[in-house]
Amino acid sequence: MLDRSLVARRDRPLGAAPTSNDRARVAPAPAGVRLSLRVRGAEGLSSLGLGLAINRMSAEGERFSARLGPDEWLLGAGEAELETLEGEIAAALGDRFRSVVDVSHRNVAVEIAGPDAASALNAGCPLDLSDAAFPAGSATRTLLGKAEIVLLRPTAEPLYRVECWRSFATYVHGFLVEAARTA
Amino acid sequence: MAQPHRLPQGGRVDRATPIRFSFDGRTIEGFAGDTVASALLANGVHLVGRSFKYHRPRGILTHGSDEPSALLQVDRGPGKIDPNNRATVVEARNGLTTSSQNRWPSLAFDVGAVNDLLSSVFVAGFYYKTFMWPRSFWDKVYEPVIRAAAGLGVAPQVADPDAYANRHAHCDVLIVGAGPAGLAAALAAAKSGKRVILADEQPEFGGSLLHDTTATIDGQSAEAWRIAAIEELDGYETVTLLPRTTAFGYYNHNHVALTERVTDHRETPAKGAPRERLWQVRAGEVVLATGSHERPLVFADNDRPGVMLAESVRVFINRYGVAPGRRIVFVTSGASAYAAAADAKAAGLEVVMVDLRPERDCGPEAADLRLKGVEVLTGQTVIETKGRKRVAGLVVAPCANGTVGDRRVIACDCVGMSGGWTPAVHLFSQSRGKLAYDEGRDAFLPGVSAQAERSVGAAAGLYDLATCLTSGYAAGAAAAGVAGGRAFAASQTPTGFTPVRDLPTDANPAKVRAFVDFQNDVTAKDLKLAMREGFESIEHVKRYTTTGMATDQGKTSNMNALGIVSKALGRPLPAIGTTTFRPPYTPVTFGALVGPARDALFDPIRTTPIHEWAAEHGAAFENVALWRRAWHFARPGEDMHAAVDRECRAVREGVGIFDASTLGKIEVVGPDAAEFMNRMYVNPWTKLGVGRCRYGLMLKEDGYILDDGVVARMAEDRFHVTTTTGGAPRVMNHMEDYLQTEWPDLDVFLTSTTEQWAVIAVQGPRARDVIAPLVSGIDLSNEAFPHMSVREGAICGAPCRLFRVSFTGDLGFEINVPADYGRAVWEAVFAAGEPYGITPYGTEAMHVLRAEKGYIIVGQETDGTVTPDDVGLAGMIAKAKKDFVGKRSLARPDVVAAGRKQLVGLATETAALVLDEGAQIVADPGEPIPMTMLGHVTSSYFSANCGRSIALALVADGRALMGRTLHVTTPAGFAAATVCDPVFFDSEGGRIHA
Amino acid sequence: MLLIDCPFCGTRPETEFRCGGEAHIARPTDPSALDDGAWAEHLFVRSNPRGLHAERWIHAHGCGRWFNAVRDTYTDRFVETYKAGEQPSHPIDDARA
Amino acid sequence: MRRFSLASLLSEAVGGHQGWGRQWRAPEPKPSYDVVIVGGGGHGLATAYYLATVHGITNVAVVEKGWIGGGNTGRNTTIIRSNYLYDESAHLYEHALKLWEGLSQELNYNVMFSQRGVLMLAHNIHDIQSFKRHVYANRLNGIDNEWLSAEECKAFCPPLNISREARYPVLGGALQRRAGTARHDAVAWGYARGADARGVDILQNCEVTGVRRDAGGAAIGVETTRGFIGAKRVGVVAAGNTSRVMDMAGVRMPLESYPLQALVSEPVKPVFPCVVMSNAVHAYISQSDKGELVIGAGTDQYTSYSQQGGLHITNHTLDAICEIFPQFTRMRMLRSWGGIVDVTPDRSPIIGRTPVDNLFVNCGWGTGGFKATPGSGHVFAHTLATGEPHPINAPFTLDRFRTGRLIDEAAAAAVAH
Repeated sequence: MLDRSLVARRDRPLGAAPTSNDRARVAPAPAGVRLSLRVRGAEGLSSLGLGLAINRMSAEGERFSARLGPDEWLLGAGEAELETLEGEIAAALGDRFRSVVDVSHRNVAVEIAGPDAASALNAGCPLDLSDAAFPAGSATRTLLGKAEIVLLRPTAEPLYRVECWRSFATYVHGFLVEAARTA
Repeated sequence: MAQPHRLPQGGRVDRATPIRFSFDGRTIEGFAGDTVASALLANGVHLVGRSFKYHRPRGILTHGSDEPSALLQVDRGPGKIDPNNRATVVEARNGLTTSSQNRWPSLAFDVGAVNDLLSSVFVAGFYYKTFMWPRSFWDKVYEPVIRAAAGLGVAPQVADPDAYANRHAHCDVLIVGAGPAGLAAALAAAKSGKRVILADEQPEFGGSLLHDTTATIDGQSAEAWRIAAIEELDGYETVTLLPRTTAFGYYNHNHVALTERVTDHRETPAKGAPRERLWQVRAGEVVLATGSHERPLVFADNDRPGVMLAESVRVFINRYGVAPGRRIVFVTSGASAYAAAADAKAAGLEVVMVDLRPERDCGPEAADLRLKGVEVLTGQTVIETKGRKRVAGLVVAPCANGTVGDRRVIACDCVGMSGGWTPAVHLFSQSRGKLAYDEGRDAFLPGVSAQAERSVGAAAGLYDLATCLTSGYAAGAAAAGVAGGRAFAASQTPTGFTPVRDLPTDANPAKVRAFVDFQNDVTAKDLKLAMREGFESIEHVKRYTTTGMATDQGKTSNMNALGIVSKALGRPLPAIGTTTFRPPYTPVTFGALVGPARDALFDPIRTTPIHEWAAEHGAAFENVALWRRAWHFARPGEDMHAAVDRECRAVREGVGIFDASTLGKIEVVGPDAAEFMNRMYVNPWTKLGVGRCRYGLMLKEDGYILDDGVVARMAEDRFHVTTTTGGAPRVMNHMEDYLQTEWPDLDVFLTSTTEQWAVIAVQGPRARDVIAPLVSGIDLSNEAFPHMSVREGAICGAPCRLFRVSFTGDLGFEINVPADYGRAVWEAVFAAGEPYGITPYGTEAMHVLRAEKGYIIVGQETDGTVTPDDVGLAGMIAKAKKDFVGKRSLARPDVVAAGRKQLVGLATETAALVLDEGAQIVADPGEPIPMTMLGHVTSSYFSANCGRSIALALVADGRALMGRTLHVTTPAGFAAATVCDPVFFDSEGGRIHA
Repeated sequence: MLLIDCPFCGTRPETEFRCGGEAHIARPTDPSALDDGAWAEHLFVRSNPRGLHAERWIHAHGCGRWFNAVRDTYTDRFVETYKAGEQPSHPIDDARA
Repeated sequence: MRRFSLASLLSEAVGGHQGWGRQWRAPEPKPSYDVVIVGGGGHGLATAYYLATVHGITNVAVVEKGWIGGGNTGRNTTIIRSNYLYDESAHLYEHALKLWEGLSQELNYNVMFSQRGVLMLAHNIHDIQSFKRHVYANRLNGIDNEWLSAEECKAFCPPLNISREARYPVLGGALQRRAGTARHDAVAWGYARGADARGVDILQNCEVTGVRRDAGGAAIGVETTRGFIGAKRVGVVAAGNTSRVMDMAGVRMPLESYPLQALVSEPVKPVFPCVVMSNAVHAYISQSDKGELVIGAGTDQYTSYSQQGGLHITNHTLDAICEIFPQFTRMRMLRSWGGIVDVTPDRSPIIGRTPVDNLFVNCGWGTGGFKATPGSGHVFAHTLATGEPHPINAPFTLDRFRTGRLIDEAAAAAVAH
């Protein structure tokens, strides 16, 4: 039996070095837990953000819930919270039919923050990111250049979290760095 | 003397900041704020280029983006050289190197000008009538000569070092054009607090106000009003001001594309700043304040350098402080040129005014100008210009009712001509709005809008300053959804003109060359020839003569061409049609359209968690869809074939390790999951036990194979589906489509887990020995964990789904671990395997190993026209199932008919010969062409394990041809090969169960 | 680039969507009961009108839901969008006539 | 018909070209014709020309709603090649290519057919397999096509970037040297002039509004904006609008109409010696005899009759072009436009009979109809003249969608692993 420490650290695709630019800072976000929750008719429930409107999110610390579609939520939590979160889902949904799939390793997040963050995102994201159209608490799947992303804006700060599939992370990160440079 | 034609005062140029650039090797001095054109004129340079066909000397016709003639090659530094820059648009600055185009050996002495002497032969469409004989001369002589003569400037030769940016933007009101109407619209819209974008192609906002120096608005000078307006707009946080930004495309649903020139005008651009930025604006409402273009007059030799548009003469004087000539003749059929003449006179230049209109049709402007001491001739026509490479005189004659009187030569060094105005309705037309011909204004005006759009000011045919302001303001307010208009008091604008076509002349009409399209050398005579030959639709005329198809896209020529055709055919102008305007309004660099999508950002390169390890261990990679996969691991001194042979042998003899992470994976979850799988795949799934796997085959509804892959049942209501690497998105989409739209009643959800799992295939007789020490919670024995089963447990402490599957035909496992653990587990397995000589292998060895077993690869053995039976997989089809996607199509007559191509093996007569994949197969190599082809080779390799080459092929009725010798194409002719079973290795299949 | 009103997410740019062709062509419940002509008709024949067209779209890079739309194929203007399984508020053929 | 030649051109030059007459007449419609062809594009005009010249049927009208050659004939990127995989397609396009090779002389109209070679780039191993399959199949069909290494591709097309560092490196290419381009408008005009000279009436600004059928259901003519025109046989060759016209006859078609975009750059001195196509990165490019780089973009994803597509299609095309030719980013797009292409389920054309007697159709050429123009007209003329398909178009039936005998070139090139 090999030492468990071999896998104690998660090997994330992007290096840790942040890319600094005063007006749009791009940095990989730390790893965490991500669950894709699919369930129908759960909007009446209040826990886990199930009551959120489509394309809205709630966030507290590392925990967040983003409703990406009528029956789809992306749930996030700190790295050690997988079982806790699964437990909460079970408690909230009982034996209601649902699909819970661990996508913690599928998703990679990059953050972009600063006064030009939205402009930089708009180099590749076709959405209206103004405060009126994409206020604090917005979350949606969309595009960044040629990659699909989930774009999250947890707070009113000009800070966005861009989640993509792991193999697109290099592209997404590179795109944001270039966009921040030329924004 | 430097800048001998710079006026002593006036203009918006910064006389405190001199600049220099070069033109054809000569140093040109100018001031900041000059365009290349204005600086050239300040230095008395009028001859700046040669025309496309006849190589006629050409000068500067206009002052803006409608310029057809003054096109230059511009060198902005290493790698930054490009052709066809309009001198009237390029902002002059230090460090530019400009040169004229389409001339050899020099601009002044151009050999190509011989074409001008042959112009009586080189008429419109002449090339359709000749160059056909002898036939062989076309390829060898005529065409090369024609092509060598074509083109203007020289294409860039090296990769462009500049960067280009892209920006998606949204606003409530987009205003295109910041002339008086646009500024007024912006002021009104901005007040609403809504988001406004105001864009103008010029470096400064103001449009005509920049040179209409005598105008007043609301009691102040136009300049003071302009400055105040811009200041006010700048004060709004909700307003974005975009100078140097051309709206070039108006697409569906108010998607408007603009290109912003960010750094070309700067000597030392900010670090990282892009050369240009493409703005893709989605606007709630659009206000088009795009202005209008002045029309040239059509008379003989109207293309002589020094002949310009009247308003452009005014712009050069007022905006740039440049005298385009010392003795200027204005020729006009309307009022606006009088303002130009008055300003020229005021600047101290000699001026003569020639009005084509009879005295009675001239407004008060004629008398006003006479009062200023200018000679005004009315009721004239223009016969021709005098001079060679610069106009030296204008020949005019009185003309009434078509009768031309005595000629008079007016000596001059510049002509300012005006044939009236054409609203710039390009964007309106692109928006698919309907144009309506307005006889009074002799123009097509915006009619019915197709999108949320309004045209204002000169773009709507409104030329009077106060009207421009009022219409602009009203449109801005309406676009912003707020009530309110306001009136503007402004100085009067001389407006109105009499439409003229080609001017009456006393010369032999067959000899007169009066240019309509300056760049493409299309004359009025050419248009008439086209009509004589039956080209009557304006689109036909355009295509036959090439009028309007030059880099200016006919901005100065379209209305003249239409008018001449209309007059000649005696049909009303709208009956001739107007050309549909297409993007772009002015030419747009490819770079701006590409934006950041270059090099690493052209297309994402998808890599697996094990990619870096493979790179560190000498892997060569191949592209598969967006993925980069390890192809083989050649060691130093090995070529690819040696490496693949070694990798293949290692798997059969010991153990190999392979990165299969790119396989698509879908988690199918729900109480109806098995039923859903039954409908999507040809196979049955209901009875597949939990913990068991099955090879699944999926068809499109047309019955052809879409994809395949191993599917594991993780729980009663949960399947772990795998797909091909390239097929993953396609399969997911296919399944979602049926699930959501055909069977929404099924309780099933799909989640892509392709990237959640790293997949490490450990294959070979020693596979179990290698992984056994690392795995916990799973009994790996053959009995407890047989071939085609799956278990959940842990490896190296990481959770894993361990598959006992094989794509090699040997004992094998596929370890699925969460991706972040992929590399660590891979390294652990690799370390554990070292005692067994574990060998990393790539996709090429994987292909060989599976071909030895006759396993198909979708996309290689199949191509979108192949059924399960064609590849010998009809046995997969669940006979009991009434329906699944594609089933019905398998029963179509030509799908069940004999003669379909079937998968077989091919053994070459020469064992070492590896056939080409894609090689064709015939029965009789002696058959004359066209030959009967029986099929083609789908896969072909040298198999070290078989000690010979092996091939798979699709052959018509192939299964009936076992043992037959067929003939296969090779680069050297046909090679004989025997049809055989597609399984070349371990045909009993025992190894897989070891 | 079209602007499409996803019934779940609101208006979004076309690049987030994939078009699935003509709408309201239900897969037969028993394809084997169809003769070859009828099956080919189901698979391949499309109304392809110049004018109003009911078509399927999926908000692929959004909520991932298939829905339907009525669009004028001459002006490219959308008349309406509605959820899968629903019918347009005005029958297409009437509106087309 | 006044013969075109250098001599006639020179003699006209003396007189200021006053002596040229109409290249085709503008007649009034007759009450009826032996054959009415709906659609005055290249294919329709070629059909009329071959009806007259090959079959001696001259009582023919070509009915065009706008101006001839104004549809896809005048909107395509003019690529001509015949290196198709399947025998059916290969024979059809090779038939056309052979006609192209003598077309200027045959029509006495210089269509500027330029056999500058079409080079199709292979960017991955699948492309290599697929292209070699084409090369071998073409050769056995008597069609020239050859495999080139990356270096040979570069030698044939010097602007090509063959760096191994490229996102999709060029691994080689398939070259058909006899392939090339032609002047699209001239093709329509040349056929019109030739057909007209033999008595065919070309009726422009004449839109078909209905197809009249007799009690037995057979087509007997077309209603048009210039009145009813009787016909013994009606041939519909109305690319982009086939579904609409066939709908008038009550025939529903396996077609969808998509916008297809193309663009040209500003003209530059010769820089691009051939045609280059890249399926993997979705780009094709050549240089016109005027010096413009002619670039084909893709279709939009939705059906439309607007002749207008989205900017993102253009952008993606230029991404691809500049990936293969990075020196072109400073070139400028001069003009872009859209056409409407009819696409069949197998992307191959339908040429032949319809369920309505005396009504024939030639449609579904998708993005590749221009290259087939002479061949298409030739075999369709045969079909209209005899009522039966020419052996070359016999496989291209409407019925193949029922029987499953599809001719799917695109599927044969499908990429998957």
